Amino acid sequence: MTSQGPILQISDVSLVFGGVRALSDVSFSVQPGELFSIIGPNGAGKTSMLNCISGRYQPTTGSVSFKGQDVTGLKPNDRAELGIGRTFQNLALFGHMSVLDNIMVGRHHLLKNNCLTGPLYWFSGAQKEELEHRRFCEDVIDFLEISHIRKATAGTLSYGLRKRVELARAVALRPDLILLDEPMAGMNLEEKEDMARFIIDLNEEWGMTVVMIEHDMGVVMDISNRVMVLDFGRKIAAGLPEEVMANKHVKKAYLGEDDDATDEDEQVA
Amino acid sequence: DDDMVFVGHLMDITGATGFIGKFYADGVRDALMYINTHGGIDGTVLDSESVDYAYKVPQAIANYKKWRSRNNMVAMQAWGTGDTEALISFVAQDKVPVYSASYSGHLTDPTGKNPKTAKPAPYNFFYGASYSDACRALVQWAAEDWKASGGSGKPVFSHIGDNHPYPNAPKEACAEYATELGFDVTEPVVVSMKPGDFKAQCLTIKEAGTNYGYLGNLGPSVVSLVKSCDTVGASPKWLANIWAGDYETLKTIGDVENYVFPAMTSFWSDEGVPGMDLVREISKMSDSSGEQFRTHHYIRGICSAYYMKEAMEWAKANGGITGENIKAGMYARTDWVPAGLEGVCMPATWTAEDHRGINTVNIYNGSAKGGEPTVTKAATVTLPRRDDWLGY
Amino acid sequence: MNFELLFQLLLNGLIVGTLYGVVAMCFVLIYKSTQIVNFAQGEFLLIGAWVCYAFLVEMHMPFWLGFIFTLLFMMAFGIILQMVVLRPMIGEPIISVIMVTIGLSIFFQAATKWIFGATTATYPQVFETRSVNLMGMQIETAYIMSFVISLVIMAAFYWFFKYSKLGLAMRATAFDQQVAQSLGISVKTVFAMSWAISALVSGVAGIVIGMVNGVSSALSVIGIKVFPAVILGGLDSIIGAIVGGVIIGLLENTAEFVDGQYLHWGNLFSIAPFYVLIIILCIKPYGLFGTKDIERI
Amino acid sequence: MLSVNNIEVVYDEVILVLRGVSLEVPQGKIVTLLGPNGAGKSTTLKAISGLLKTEDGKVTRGDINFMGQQIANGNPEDIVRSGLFQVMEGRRIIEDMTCVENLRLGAYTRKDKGVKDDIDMVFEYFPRLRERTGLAGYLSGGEQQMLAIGRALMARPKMILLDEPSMGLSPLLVKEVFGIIEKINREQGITMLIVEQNANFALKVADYGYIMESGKVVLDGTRDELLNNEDVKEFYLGGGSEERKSFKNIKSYKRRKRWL
Amino acid sequence: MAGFSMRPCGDFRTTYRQDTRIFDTTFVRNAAILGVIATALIPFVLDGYYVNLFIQISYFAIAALGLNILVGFTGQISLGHAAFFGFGAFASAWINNTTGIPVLLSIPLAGLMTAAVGLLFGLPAARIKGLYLAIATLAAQFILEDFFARADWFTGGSYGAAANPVNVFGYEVLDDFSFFYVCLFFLVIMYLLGTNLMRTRDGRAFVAVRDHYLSAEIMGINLTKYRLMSFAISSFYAGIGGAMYGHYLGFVSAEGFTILLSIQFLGMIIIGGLGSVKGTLMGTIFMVLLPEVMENGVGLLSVFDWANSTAVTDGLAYIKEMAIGLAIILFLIFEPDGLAHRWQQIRAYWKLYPFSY
Ligand SMILES: Nc1ncnc2c1ncn2[C@@H]1O[C@H](COP(=O)(O)OP(=O)(O)OP(=O)(O)O)[C@@H](O)[C@H]1O
Ligand SMILES: Nc1ncnc2c1ncn2[C@@H]1O[C@H](COP(=O)(O)OP(=O)(O)OP(=O)(O)O)[C@@H](O)[C@H]1O
Ligand SMILES: CC(C)C[C@H](N)C(=O)O
Ligand SMILES: [Mg+2]
Ligand SMILES: [Mg+2]
Repeated sequence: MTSQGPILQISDVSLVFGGVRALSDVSFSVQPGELFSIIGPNGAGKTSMLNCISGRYQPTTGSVSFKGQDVTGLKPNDRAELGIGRTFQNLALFGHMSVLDNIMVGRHHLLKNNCLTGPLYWFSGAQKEELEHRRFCEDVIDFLEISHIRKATAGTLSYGLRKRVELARAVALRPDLILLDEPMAGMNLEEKEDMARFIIDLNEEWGMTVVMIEHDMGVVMDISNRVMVLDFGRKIAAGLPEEVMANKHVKKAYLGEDDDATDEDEQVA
Repeated sequence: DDDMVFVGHLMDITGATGFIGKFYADGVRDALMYINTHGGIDGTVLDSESVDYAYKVPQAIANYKKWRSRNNMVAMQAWGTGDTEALISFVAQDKVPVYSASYSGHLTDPTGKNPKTAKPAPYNFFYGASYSDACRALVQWAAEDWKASGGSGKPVFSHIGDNHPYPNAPKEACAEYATELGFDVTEPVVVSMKPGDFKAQCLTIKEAGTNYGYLGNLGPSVVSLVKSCDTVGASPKWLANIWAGDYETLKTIGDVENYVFPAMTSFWSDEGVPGMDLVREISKMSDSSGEQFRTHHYIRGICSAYYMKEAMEWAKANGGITGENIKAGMYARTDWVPAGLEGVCMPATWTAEDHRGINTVNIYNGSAKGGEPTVTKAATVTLPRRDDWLGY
Repeated sequence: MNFELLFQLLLNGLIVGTLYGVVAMCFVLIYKSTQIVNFAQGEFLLIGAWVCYAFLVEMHMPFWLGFIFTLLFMMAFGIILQMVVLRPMIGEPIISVIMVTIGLSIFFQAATKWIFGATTATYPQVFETRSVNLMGMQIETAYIMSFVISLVIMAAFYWFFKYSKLGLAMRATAFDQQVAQSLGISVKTVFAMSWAISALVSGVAGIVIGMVNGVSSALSVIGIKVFPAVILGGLDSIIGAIVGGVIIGLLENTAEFVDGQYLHWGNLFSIAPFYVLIIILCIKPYGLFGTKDIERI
Repeated sequence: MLSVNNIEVVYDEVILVLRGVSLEVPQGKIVTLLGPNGAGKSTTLKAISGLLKTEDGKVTRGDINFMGQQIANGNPEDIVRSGLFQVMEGRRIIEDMTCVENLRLGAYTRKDKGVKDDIDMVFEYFPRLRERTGLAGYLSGGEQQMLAIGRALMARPKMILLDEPSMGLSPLLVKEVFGIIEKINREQGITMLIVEQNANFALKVADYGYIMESGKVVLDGTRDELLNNEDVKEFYLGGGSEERKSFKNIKSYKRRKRWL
Repeated sequence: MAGFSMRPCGDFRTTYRQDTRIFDTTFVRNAAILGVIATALIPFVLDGYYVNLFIQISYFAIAALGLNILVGFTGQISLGHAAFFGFGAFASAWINNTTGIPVLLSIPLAGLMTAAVGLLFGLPAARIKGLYLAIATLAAQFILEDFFARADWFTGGSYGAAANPVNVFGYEVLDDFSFFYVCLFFLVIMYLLGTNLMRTRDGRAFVAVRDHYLSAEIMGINLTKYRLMSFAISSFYAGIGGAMYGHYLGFVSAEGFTILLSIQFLGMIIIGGLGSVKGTLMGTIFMVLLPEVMENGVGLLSVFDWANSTAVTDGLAYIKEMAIGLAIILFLIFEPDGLAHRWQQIRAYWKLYPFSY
């Protein structure tokens, strides 16, 4: 890994679906250890951007490179192995598995046993390996404070808990870059605070680089190092949170506030 | 009533071959019942159970095992290819003679003399000419018919049937004999066992100029085929296999001529056959009016049961009714007809080396042009017991 | 190469293919509105064929009357079946419902054999002539009838799903029963309607097949036989069903030509559609007209 | 208009989720239901709208009364016809249909002719949707949320249950959506029960609020009562009346409020 | 929050090892071992009929487990399982007949051969999903059936192939009594292997692919690889089951492996419970015993005189068939999630007893 260069480099990425231009020539880079946020109105192309990074979509033009390596043509599973993990805006848990198993799936690429050694559980070392990784998953579970639901079936959980399990699953990958798509959606203030705390910890203690999409400006302002704003697939601003918030275009297209003061009042109410 | 022996009867009434299996099963059932109400096997009561296995092999085996372990079965009446084949080794091991309605040639080779026999079947018997022999008889008749009707050149013969054990049973044997008799044998025409629209195949048959088409399939499929062929104007003389040749089939097809098929018993409507009185009595077991029409399959079922009965009688007189003795009983006589069924069943002979019970086939010509079907006897063919035909 | 034979075979394929198309349409109808693949489809045909037979032969009705009565009967049958068996399954896993249709097929297979007998029966002469000459090829009159009917049905359904409110409701139900319910759609009504319509169309197809091949319980295999047609056209496309049916019909007949004239493998007629099916699916995973799943996260 | 009396809900015959929840929604008012994840808010809404059934859930005790009718364990479609419409959590639009088709479906229970005009009305509210002519499944998360709300408007019900309407919407739209909610309530007199995480907005439009936790209602009161409750302030609205706390400086161990 | 952990109070696990055990309490494990021992005693206490039923259950159950891995765990519906089952039967007979490799070894070898064939027919699964894939497997069913009827060198053509009895250390297992133990051995082994597979990495990957293949891919799971692998493993089980079937009957004929059997396999796993190893066994028992129970039920009527006339017995035969269909329908109406699910509920209920929730 090149320690100096950016961990993620997006160059001139465009994405077209039929008539819709979801992204137009977007470029940006994320430095190792950064907490980078993407904001923008609905349908601006934020999720599409994450999809390009994680490999779900192939950009129509442009390239994505990760840790200095061009990963544009790579399949999502290969990118996961390189160290890109993510959560989803519309929950994508394995609904019929227990929470624990969901998280264990995150360990997939780190496990060695396979369909030949797995069945010979006791004799092939599969058991030992499973238990080792289980230990790590338990750490993640403790960290995200979901130990009370560890055996629950993921599909029966409430929305907020599922979001948390998704985060746990992505963390279990032990990625270098973690992509979070609206992690705070459907949470109340208290839970947002928890979530913010987890993200900061992941970033600072666990050393993961974070790219986050979020609509809660309070959170974005407080915890991110840098913010990029997309609108209609175009990058309209980027920089420190305060700078971006002050940007006229951003205010108009996204925040929809003409006078800050009244809104702040309402927020506190 | 301690003096009882158990005979199992596997029948298919509701399964894939139920439409024809029912006729045969009724014959066997009525015969067994009649035997019991008329003194059993020299006083020994036949305890029998008729089970509909719906043409499913696992069910057949389960029943077989049940009868073996619970009822101490000494002999069995069975039906289809699948179950008969599956049971070959079990019955040989348990020494239970099986009388089935599966007339596959290879079941006639009890010792595996013919190199083509994959597996000797020492405990399998059936009453009737094997499928191969029946087909041979048909082509032998066809060869003469071709001459008689003034045909010139080589007659064209086609095997028409599905690529399944049943239609395939006589495929090669029959084609070989046809070639031997100077037929021009076409590639077999494959037609599904399930009914459908067969005009495509009929066009092929028409194109090939087939004069004699052997129908290897059964009921519904044959009906569809003959009707389809009629539509496109392909009308060879049909040589039907035994299960596809009867009044019922003719009636359903309607509008057909030259529908030739073999039979190994007399017909229900035949006059002056001494054994028919007994058949009519047996028929009353399930139809007290005695009016119901019975197919020749029904009558063949009776023959099958009666050969077993007489072999049991022999066994009883010679050391007790056991599977082994019944088998020996089958070999005890030559050219025999069960008492009371003279003229109905044909004289048959089984030996320890050769289970080809009969080698004579009656050939009938059916027609249903314009209304009621008519069937006329065309010939009686007696085939030589060639060694290379044993088990094949 | 024997062009005349090939031509006749292709013509035959086209005509028989539309019949496959009609049967395929019955599948599509059920699938489009309930996501269920009806394994009892063959038995539906069978029931239609037998009931019409009973009206014509046992009750000596004139054909058109018997035909209409059969359709009414089939509609009632579909609704009652839905009420008794399929309604309790609403909201249950689709695969369980599919298994239920397998249970139904076992049940009706035995029931029809019991009621109508196991042997084959033939319809009385319905049309003036049994077949008409079409470009040198004899075609059963019944096929011509099915050809016309299928076109009408197809047009009607196309409109129905695209524009009618009930059609929309059916599609919504197929997508997600829970959501449909939350919109006030009565899943029961949708189910009842779609089973009734499918049974009705099956009745038409059953009568045609019965007229051509005779009625016997083995006739129900056509239910499985048209699967390739359904898939080829795309599971949820009405037009696809017809196109798929015609393609299968043509394929079968071409296979018969190649096989009968050149290859002599036997059985290519019934097996070729399956090879082609796999190949086409590998190129177009949703058949020719099927809608793609939305793969978005 | 709607009253829920002491209901108990069990999933899958064994999992007890609601343990005696009661609430009251008066005609023409907006009531909000707040609570942490997994408290049973969505379950309460599903119990009211009858959708519980489709998830193997059942109201095992208590009753639910909507405009004088018992609707506990009733059929969802009958409940909708009686004028009670739920916007489900997680958008749940029909992905393989277009926006317009989705909207038309929203009006499924309506018999009048105004459907066309109402579609235009929805497009007025959410102009973005007008341009999206493809299948709804390809819409962005927020666009789908707009569509889901629009679909509810199409039904012109007497009462709407909204499950987290602001989820995934941009700040601008959140404001608009709540504006729309208030407007509809005011103009059309539609009663609302809103489950919401964004307590600030929810309490701004609501007349009355309930707070749920672990399957029970732990606190309820009028808007002003709740806005002035210290605990609510701290845990739902973001700090007392002082400066808003920064998310950055949250201590790893912090006091948690549990009413139970 | 509702009780998520449905373990008896006081049963706390102290190590992860304890937590990953197949049987969640010692009691259950001992009960299972006892169950196997009790089963082993069947031939001594019950007659040949039951022994045969057990043998049927065991080879079907092994094959059905394979199907459940494919359908229940990986979410790819297959309508061609009977063909793979049949392929295993032919393959084992062929290996043993042509090379003389002992049957006990040719059975797993046949499993491997079938796995290879399964892999081949699984190839479309890389692109095709859902019901489209189901129909592609239906094509596999018909293509293989056709192959069986055609490949004389391998299957003996439509006539079929002879299969030798199992031979254990020079002792020919001819009777059911001994074959029973061969079956029990294979059954226990295959189920243990299956259970282990499902609780380790690749098993989880299967379920992940089933539940949400898009996110599974992003979690690092290679979809194509796992879709194919699932076909291979499923066919492996089918092959083993089929091989046992072949050697039990001593004769293999193409007739037995039709779409009807494929559907029956599906019935076993749906009734048992998709995605449940235990359920597979329960479902197989259900499907094998159903016709027998119906048969015996009909048999009971024969004590009445009226039930012995041909007309009535024929009617009963149809009623029996109808009852089989009806039993499946009723079962699914009342237990749409399968036996395994009900079993879970019963256990949950008793653990929480006397508090009903
Ligand atoms: N697979 C696809 N096919 C067609 N259009 C698509 C596809 N994926 C995304 N789009 C379109 O691209 C645009 C951007 O979508 P995207 O999901 O990236 O938005 P977003 O910024 O995440 O919005 P939100 O905040 O609402 O989630 C949308 O208009 C959407 O309709
Ligand atoms: N179908 C189900 N089967 C079993 N348990 C369920 C089911 N649905 C929900 N639950 C459980 O019921 C509890 C309440 O869930 P509910 O969805 O009502 O919470 P919520 O208050 O809406 O939470 P959130 O704010 O996260 O959406 C949760 O513990 C959840 O796990
Ligand atoms: C009609 C047949 C298919 C049954 C016949 N007894 C057989 O050989 O199998
Ligand atoms: Mg998004
Ligand atoms: Mg919720």
